[in-house]
Amino acid sequence: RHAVPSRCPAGTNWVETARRCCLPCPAGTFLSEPCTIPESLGACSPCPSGTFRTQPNTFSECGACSECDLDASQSVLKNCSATSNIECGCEPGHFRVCNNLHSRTCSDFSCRKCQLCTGHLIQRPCSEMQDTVCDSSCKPDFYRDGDKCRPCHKSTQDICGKECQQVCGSNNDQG
Amino acid sequence: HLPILQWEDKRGLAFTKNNLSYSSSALVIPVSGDYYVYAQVTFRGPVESSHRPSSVTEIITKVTDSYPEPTQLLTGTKTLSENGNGWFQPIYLGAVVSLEVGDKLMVNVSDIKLVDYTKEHKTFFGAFLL
Amino acid sequence: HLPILQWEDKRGLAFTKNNLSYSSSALVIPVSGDYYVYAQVTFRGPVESSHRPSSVTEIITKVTDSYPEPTQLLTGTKTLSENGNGWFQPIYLGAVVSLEVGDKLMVNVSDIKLVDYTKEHKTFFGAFLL
Amino acid sequence: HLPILQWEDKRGLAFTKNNLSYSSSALVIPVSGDYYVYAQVTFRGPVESSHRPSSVTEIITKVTDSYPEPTQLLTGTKTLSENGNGWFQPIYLGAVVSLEVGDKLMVNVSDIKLVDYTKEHKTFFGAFLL
Repeated sequence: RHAVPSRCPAGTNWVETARRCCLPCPAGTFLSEPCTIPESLGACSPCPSGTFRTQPNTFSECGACSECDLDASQSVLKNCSATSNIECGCEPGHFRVCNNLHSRTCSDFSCRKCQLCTGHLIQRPCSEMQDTVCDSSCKPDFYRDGDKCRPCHKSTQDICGKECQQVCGSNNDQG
Repeated sequence: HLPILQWEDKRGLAFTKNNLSYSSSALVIPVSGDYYVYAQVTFRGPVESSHRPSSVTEIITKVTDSYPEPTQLLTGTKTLSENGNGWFQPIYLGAVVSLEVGDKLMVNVSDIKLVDYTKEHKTFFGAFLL
Repeated sequence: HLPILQWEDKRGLAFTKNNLSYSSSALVIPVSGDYYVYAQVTFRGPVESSHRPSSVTEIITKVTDSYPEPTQLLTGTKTLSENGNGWFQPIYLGAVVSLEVGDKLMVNVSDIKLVDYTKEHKTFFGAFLL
Repeated sequence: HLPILQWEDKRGLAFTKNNLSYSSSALVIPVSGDYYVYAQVTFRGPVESSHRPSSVTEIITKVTDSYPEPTQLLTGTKTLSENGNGWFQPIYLGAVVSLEVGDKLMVNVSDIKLVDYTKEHKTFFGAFLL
């Protein structure tokens, strides 16, 4: 059994292929050739495009960048670089629905269309993380019809009930 | 025929070993024998433009130079009942198959627009010789 | 006990070849060791009748001559939520199990009428020695 | 980070022994090489409360002592559409990954309260060296 030595000296990592402890390569690179002298630096090569390493490491390759789900209204907030994975958000007019409610980062999410408060006042506009919150009251020149707000200009004499009269009545007289 | 998935074969977790090679969206079998072949496809939708399909299907197929028609090796097919907006659905397949040198393995899907290609750990494909 | 699936072991790949023999609906283990055992069953719902089961279950079981009770090795069980009539649902299972020569492996299902036997790439069963 | 599943490694087959050791909820890799890693988690919904999560997720992750961030190797994530109360849903994952001696493998889940621990043939985790 190839046991891993319990402790490489601080700041060095065990490299199985060379069976010795080597200094880690900086973030954004990977260990392309192990060190030849124990506790020294091997050959470090930059992460090829489309890959990254956020931390110093003795890995033999870099991790693959994720991609943003452009077909599902995601947008690129920050491109993948040699030292950091891509960051995705939602296109304007969309907000995030986290797929894992228990994960603090909400890195796994889908984008859903913000609701439009047609005729209603907006209590809180749509943001990256939350849907629009519509106010229950109607906008000026809109009258309440059940839970909906309807525009005055579309109201005609015969369908303009009490509520409509109160809001649009004065406008209709002037019209 | 159903659309064929393309695969990343170099970066990240992807790798081709013991000279199993990958070319024009197919794994190419280097030596005849029994292989355990597997693939997972994560489907997700609805994509704004497309309607919600009634089902999703993943098929691992084999193409042999000496035989014109592709052979369906493994099929995973599932009806969808998610009604609301965002849905996602993984399908995993794996089995032992006897393959000849030069055989090509591919993954076909019912609708390529519904495949979640964004993360290598959600959709993957591989094989190993027993 | 749940009904046991019968398997076609001659044609195609409905069943793995590598010196595992098959008799009276069971895979018979030829030599003791750790095996990766796997099976997929595709269940599908009858189109006409509205009767839709609330769930489907697949169990890979082991029977040992020296022990009267079958042992449940792997279980896949899923509730159904498809409301329409035609539905289909694959369940895949696979894991490493320690087996003795002569042990028999079988696949039990919750309702044999719901198993899609039509295509061997949709419902399959096999094992290989590590 | 998502909660990590603990595993019963003494009794039964919840976990395979083939010289893989298990400590503090992780499989420890004894020798470098390519492994087929697999896990199934059966999620099931509480009957009483109507709270039903919109989805369930299972992730097999790798932790390397010398690197501060875990690597997600395999992910199975599915939305739920069962409307009744009692629901259950298995997610199976398996693939070949290159691992180094000392690497640790773990299974993370979206909500540990929804994992069906009752039977080891419903929720299991293992790996074998190719």
